[in-house]
Amino acid sequence: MTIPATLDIRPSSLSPDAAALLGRFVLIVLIAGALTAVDPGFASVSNLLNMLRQASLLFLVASGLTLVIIGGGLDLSVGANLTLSACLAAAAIKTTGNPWYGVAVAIGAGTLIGYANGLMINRLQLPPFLATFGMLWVAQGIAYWFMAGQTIYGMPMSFRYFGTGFFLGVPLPIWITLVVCLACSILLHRTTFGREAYFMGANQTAALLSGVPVERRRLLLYVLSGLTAGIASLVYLARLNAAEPGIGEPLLLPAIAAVLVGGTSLFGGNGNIGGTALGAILLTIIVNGLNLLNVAATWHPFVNGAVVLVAIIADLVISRRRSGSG
Amino acid sequence: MSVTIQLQRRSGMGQFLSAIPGAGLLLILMLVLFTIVNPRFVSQTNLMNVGLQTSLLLMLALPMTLIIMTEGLDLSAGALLGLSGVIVAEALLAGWGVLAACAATLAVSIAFGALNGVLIAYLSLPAFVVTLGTMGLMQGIALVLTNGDPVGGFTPAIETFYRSQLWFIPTPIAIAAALYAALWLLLYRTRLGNYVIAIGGNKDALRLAGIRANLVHLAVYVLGSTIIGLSAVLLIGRTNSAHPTVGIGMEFEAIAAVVLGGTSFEKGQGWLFGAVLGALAITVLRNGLNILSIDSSLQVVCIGILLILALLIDQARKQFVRRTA
Amino acid sequence: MRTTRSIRCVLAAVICGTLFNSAVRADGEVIAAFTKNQVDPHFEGVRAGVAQMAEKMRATVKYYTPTKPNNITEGMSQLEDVGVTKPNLMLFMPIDAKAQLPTIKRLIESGLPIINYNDRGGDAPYLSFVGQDDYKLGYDIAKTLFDHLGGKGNVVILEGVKGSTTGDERKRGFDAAAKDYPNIKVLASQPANFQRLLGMQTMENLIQQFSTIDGVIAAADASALGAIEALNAAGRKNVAVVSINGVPEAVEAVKAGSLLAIAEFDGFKIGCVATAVGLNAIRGQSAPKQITIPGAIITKANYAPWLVPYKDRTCPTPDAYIAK
Amino acid sequence: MMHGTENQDEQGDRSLHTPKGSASRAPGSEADAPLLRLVGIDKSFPGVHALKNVSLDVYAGEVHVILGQNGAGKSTLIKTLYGAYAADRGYIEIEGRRVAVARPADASALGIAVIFQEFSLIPYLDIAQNIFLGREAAFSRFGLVDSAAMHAAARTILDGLGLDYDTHAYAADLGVAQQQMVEIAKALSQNARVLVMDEPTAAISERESDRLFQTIARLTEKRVAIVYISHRMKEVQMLGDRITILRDGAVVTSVLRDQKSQAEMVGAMIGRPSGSQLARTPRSPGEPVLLARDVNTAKLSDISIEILAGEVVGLAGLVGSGRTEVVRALFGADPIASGEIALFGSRALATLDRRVRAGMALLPEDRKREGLALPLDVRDNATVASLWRSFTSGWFSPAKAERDTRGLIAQLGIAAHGTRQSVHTLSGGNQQKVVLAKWLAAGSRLFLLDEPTRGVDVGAKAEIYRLIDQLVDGGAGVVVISSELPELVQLCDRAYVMRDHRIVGHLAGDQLTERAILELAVHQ
Repeated sequence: MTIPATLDIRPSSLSPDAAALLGRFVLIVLIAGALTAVDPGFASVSNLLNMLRQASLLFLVASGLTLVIIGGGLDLSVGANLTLSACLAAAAIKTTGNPWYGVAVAIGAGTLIGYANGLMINRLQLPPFLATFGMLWVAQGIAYWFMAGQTIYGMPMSFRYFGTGFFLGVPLPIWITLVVCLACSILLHRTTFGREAYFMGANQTAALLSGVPVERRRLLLYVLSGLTAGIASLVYLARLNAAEPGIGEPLLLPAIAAVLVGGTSLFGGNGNIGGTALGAILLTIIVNGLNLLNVAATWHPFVNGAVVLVAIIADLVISRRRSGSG
Repeated sequence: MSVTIQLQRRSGMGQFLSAIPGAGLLLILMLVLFTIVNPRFVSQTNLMNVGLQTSLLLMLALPMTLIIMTEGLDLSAGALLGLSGVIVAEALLAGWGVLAACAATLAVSIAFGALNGVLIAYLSLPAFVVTLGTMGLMQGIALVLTNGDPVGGFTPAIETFYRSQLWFIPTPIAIAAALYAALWLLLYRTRLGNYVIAIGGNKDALRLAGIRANLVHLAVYVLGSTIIGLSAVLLIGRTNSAHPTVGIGMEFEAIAAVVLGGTSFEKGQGWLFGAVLGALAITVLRNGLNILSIDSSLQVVCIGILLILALLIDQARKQFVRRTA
Repeated sequence: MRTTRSIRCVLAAVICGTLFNSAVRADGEVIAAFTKNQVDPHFEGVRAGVAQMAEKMRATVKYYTPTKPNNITEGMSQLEDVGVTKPNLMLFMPIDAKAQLPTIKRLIESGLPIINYNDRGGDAPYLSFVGQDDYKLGYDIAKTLFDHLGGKGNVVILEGVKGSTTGDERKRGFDAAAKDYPNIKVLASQPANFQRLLGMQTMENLIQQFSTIDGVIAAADASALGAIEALNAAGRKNVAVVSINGVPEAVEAVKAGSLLAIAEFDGFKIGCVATAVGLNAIRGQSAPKQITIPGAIITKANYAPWLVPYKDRTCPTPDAYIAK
Repeated sequence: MMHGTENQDEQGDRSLHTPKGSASRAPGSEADAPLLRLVGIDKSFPGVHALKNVSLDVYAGEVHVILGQNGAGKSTLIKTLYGAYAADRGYIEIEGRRVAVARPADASALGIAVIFQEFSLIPYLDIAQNIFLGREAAFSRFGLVDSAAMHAAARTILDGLGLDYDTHAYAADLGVAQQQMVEIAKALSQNARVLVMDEPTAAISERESDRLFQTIARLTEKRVAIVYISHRMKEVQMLGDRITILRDGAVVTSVLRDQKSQAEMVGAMIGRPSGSQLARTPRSPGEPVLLARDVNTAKLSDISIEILAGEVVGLAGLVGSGRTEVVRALFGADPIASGEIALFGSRALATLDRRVRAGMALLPEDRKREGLALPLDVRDNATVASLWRSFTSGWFSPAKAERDTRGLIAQLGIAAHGTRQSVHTLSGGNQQKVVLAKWLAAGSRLFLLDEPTRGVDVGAKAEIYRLIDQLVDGGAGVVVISSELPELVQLCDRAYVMRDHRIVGHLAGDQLTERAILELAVHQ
């Protein structure tokens, strides 16, 4: 019997995933601690909840994106998808007066766009980057055309509860985030679909030759990305109380950044949803901290860019050291 | 199996036609349609407009072609354009000479190009992520330098330069043409050009041929940044002021132009002239729709559809070629 | 290859259809009306005003708006492109006056009559300027808020787009008013770009930064509405918010009491008057160099007229304002 | 076409019938010092001792053929010579001087050029640019490459090889044979003193081969030393001045041509007198599990195969003869143009994933690229094909997966320290076992094993053999592709032999010998 090329001498050590999550969590706690030292108001429950609520919006857009990226794809259309879904849902709510129609429309539209992405990539064999990039323009354009320069505003209170309401003292968007996060986590780790998604992302050819129905799984991943964009659009709509055709576009790059800062690699096959949640919180807490330290808003893009770079370089160094030792 | 196979020739009319990417076909189609509907479309003024608008997009799309040919991407191009404009403007306002201002921009562009290049070429990090990060850095610096305000009131020489003409050709068009010629020479007539294509095609083979592939890879990013940084002079000439956020989104337009032109994200398959076709297609589409007074919202949809259509045509063309080969 | 051919056919059909749909109907003069984006309902008001007056005066309108909100390069391209189509009249509002001025000058030199409306477009031989006094709007609305606060308290300012005349002039008005009230403390002044989402996010950040905020001055309704959402979410109900514009949504907020007051910056009226002045001018009447439409302060006491949808309002004529 | 066909045939014939040049080619006159010497080269990889004290003398103007089965160490030897690998022990001498070859650039500088089997062409550079990649300086004027001169030089080289390819054609547009010829042209253009060719004729047609042989003759006249690797006995006999036979990483013998007969050489490659057999217990197969009739694909012609339950069927043939393509077509990975495949008695299901669920399994030749997700762990890799089966509800239970994986690790003796070890840290043999584990878990009944023991050490090899026996005893049908003939002969009940993308023979029982396979497989 041969000896394996590597013998991990720390059998009880953390799995790489868990270590990455823990690292990010510790970083968040450190930043939070430092900010509390600067301003005790930071640690107040209301501020923490407020911050989590902000992070939750970012997370919701990034969640489906995380699934797609783990499966070896990319979805640039999430922002535009969110815009269009929100606009259509707002129109549905305004015309029917029934929030549930809005929910149905947003989720339907979001899912449909995701489905179209999946079809383009499967059937027409367009690279994901380009197919979803094209979809970005199309969805954004339809949203402009549909809204015709107007804003749809004044959602019924029953609907606004999604964005502004509290349940057990915690804002509803945070609950929704928890549910989505849990659902994605279960999907990734407790269903066969999730395991196949990781495998596809890590090696698509091997997945295909292992009997994974790659095209069907991929379609589902894009549909899920569309679905979470639809859900996010509802929370945005409820939170903002109005639909404008400009709301989603600025969210795309921050969402991608949240996924990357969360430790999911663009190459696919690794990462997890918890990382994305921590990534969203990390990006939010840093902005929050900058405000607290009275740093001008003009610094935000710089700091966000630096965080992305530091995160990927740190992951690289850690993974090199890991494989270097092995 | 026959011993000699009729090889595809890169020259010759037949090959030329079959090498026209989807963008080329769509471009011809648009030209014909727009001309029929509104003959003013081909008026000298309008062609000049199209030329000027295309030339600016090309300043980004041409270096982007080289970068995409190395299986890379530069999301930070637009942000660098904004930042460079700000630096030129601020330097001029601070009393620097035009050349000194350009030198300052050059230094910053090279530094950021080198940062992108080192992370991508030497550390093998994905270009998408790296340039997403540096995009934030550049945007941030531009905003901090200007406090978010547009910077104006610098020497009118810059605008005069933008509006000037060489013989009968507006300077920006001449510059874009010169850039095209220079990059064409670089890509198709120098060693470095071969190596650029080789990086995307088979970086290991390039290494086996004894070339410092990483250095070439780095050089592509530095070259791209340099061009983008200098083209900021044209942009602030056009707007007579420097806006820190002006370039945001232009990188995507440039990527769209390159992809429309038939350059692929894989294997170093690319075509410099394709970027010209792609940039023209986008500009002509926007210009034509403006001239026909088509609603802005439909313009956005049209760009998306144009992109997907061009990709589909290319796909079909490739399959056709493969079948006949 | 069949795929390719069918794709081309579909494309041709799509483009032909679109073109046919919008083929120029030669009916009276053609007006090219520019607005800055498709997002802010204020510009929908402008377009509605232009449309109503143009219809009344039997002219055709083409609208031009950048696909990306307030995008300066796109705005410049559209200006150049429209110059080629030689409309009979252009209604122009700059995205950035400094940037677009040279192009505008060349268009005017080429014989195109241009009315400048909404934002001041710099020093060019326009037929006329139709707009409002942004400085005064800013000053008046800030004063309204400060009076409401009893002359003292902490306020924050949500500015407009930096570099735009409307934004900068309003800001100047706010600052001038603040100077007149020594006990008013301006805690912060940050750009919200006339946008709702940015208004909300900026406000959320300001809320964390400052424990007591008594008043908010927003340079536009959209930012104010975003700020109100942020304040509500943070449970800060007793903050007085004022803004400028008067789009229906904001007027409803005034009615509901969540918005204290709005300085009327009425896109509808501006659109109507600009169109009328312009058409009259190219039909041979002389045009006044400048028409400044006064802006009312919209409060709970007088909001009703601004709740009427644009299409049901009646265009004012320029005479109503020239007499002044 | 540039040349008349008849004329070419004539030339081809001549080159075949009179392969040897004048007396000046009388090689290795022992008075000469060897041009290139490899002395005591030793190289190990984790788990594999690839080269054992290999010494080799190559004289100017001779063709030195290296013969050996797959896995004998030929490729490793070449890579060491070219500086792609560093030898653990031993050194290289050129003209009696000891030289350091640490990088490919060093080898080039010393005049050593290699034509690798894996192509190193750049897809979107044209033929001329590919030929002179890295050496454009010769055509540079004022920093610009004189394209015309470069194409003219490329033209000359191609003409020398009798190729009328357009030097402006992209490498991406070339067929495999054409790419191979360009690789050859590229190596020739370097004016190398030592030219190494790794199976240069594996992918090219006979006429192109003849051109190549003529070129080789011309080169040897110019005192260039050729190191030539091939399986084709005819070429070996015709070209080789000196023949070195490698087996299991060591030199078995080094002889001059005519000193050994073809049979003796085959015997030396195999390692025992040709025809000897290991004991094979006859099996009693059952029902057909797979039946392919007249299957044609883009790369295969008229493949008809029958596999019964409880038997091992070999698929023999040279590399490139279409073996891998057959199993891919049977598995559903490549589309079929015509023909019929029946699986377990009914028409084969259309898609690959359905065939997998029906019980088909593929162990691909390139396990790293096609068999495993290297960054993922043993558990993920071992369970991926059986998720549908172990977790029919769609819910995944890590605990059950853990149990299953532990069972598989124990059953197959996979040397991993746990189920969560990522597979890229495993040795080749253990990686291969993980791929097998994947299919065992899926309960497959028909195994297509493409080179199951390639890059696997001796211990793991034996275990894989044992496992194949177990599978067959359990009633599974097994197809084995192997380039190692003893392995095929030992494992298989019968074998199909392939040549030129079609099946040229079927051997069973006593007929199934290494010699019989070789005779069918090599070009006659």
